[in-house]
Amino acid sequence: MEQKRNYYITEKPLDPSPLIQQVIRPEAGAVNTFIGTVRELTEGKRTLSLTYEAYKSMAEKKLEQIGREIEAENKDSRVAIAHRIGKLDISDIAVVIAVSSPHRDASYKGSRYAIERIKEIVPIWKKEHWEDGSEWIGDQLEQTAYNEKGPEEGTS
Amino acid sequence: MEQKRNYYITEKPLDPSPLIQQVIRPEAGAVNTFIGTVRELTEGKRTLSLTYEAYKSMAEKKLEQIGREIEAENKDSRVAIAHRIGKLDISDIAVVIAVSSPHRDASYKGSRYAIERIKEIVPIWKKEHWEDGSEWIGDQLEQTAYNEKGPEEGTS
Amino acid sequence: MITIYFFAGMKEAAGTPQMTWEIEETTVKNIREKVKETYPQLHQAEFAMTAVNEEFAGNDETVRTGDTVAFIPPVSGG
Amino acid sequence: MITIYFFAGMKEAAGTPQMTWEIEETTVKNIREKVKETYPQLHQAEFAMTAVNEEFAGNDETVRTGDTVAFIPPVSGG
Repeated sequence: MEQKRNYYITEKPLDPSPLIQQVIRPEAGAVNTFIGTVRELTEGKRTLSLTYEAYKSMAEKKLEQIGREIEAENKDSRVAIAHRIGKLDISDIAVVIAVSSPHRDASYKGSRYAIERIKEIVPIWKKEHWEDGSEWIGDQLEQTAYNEKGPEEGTS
Repeated sequence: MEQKRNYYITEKPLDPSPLIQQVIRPEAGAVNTFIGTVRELTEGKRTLSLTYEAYKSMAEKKLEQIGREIEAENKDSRVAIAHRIGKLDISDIAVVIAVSSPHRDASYKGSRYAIERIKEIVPIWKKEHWEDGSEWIGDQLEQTAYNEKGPEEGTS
Repeated sequence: MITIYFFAGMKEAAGTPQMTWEIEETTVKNIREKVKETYPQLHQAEFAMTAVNEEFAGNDETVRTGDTVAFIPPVSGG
Repeated sequence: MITIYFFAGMKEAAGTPQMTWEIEETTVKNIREKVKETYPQLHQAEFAMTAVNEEFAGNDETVRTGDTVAFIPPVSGG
């Protein structure tokens, strides 16, 4: 059952609740959850739908690595992350991150770290579909794309 | 149905999902959720349970005020907040905050603002029950309690 | 008549969640005095924050018959 | 045999999600060359990040038979 794992890629609709439940525990008083959904407008352009593709086995390892990094930084944090792939419609949930910790500071910090890190190291790609075409986002032809890319302005 | 409102005080167990659903919308790509749960240990002392009491009508107004403050700061944010009252056991959810916005920065900022503000202006009180007694937290007898209190180290 | 609410530790110390005062018009400051006269054990009435009709209000605020006044000890929700 | 994976835009440009190379031992650098020979349209093979056996690896990394090499164009999840 993939819902029992803390780090997974799935083609099914994502429900934040089981991920939240997996990190709630007696020692924790705070759970921060970040949910990325499919936004209709990006820089004024209307998105019809998205397709996410993943190098699934590596992506799950990298999600787990991110969780370990957060737990190494704050040993009392617990992390669960799931990312959906396949075709997503507007407002569908693409990613859910849940980080619990005894105090709220660490939960916010860990959750924020996770979403930034996902956008750096997890092999998942997004294709945007518009009325006039579609494009893989981030898949630039110029080598400089790696160095010059600013904060991702994708789904979240 | 209190689950259809964006700001409410309830005696029933809190489920984050309906609050998250209430702020998801096509314009938003990010939802940050903060969940405060009952922590077993606070400064080494074992809590058995908590009792929350609220000045319910005013508390709901103040939760809504906090939401309006966040939406005034970032007009594209949407906010939902619920707080549970009555007797809560370890790991029970005491508060759920959900803030959606087009980009993730504003969702984190709004969610953080909400929990800090709740601890300042919302008339809700917590009584901790330990093996050797119980006490209303924050309900100090000294006037200085208002001025000198640092960051609340309550459930979250 | 003005209705005065107590919560949390103040409610327990007063032994009641509320009291009433038959008066046409007064101030928050006078209500603090009235509460201290009625419940001498309620030390918090001296300094706890107050709300009139569910909005925070200071000592000089006028309170009229029909209004509700609540004592708000330091909050601890969240 | 080494298995080489393509994803997203590279997969579409190659027209296939993978290719194989019958060789005992080589380097990531040589695999880039091999891919460019096989699919000249795959400009990204020049600079895309690479992973060997699901871990990021640089051009000097040795690749042996049985290993998998993946081209990782700039990611855009989240």
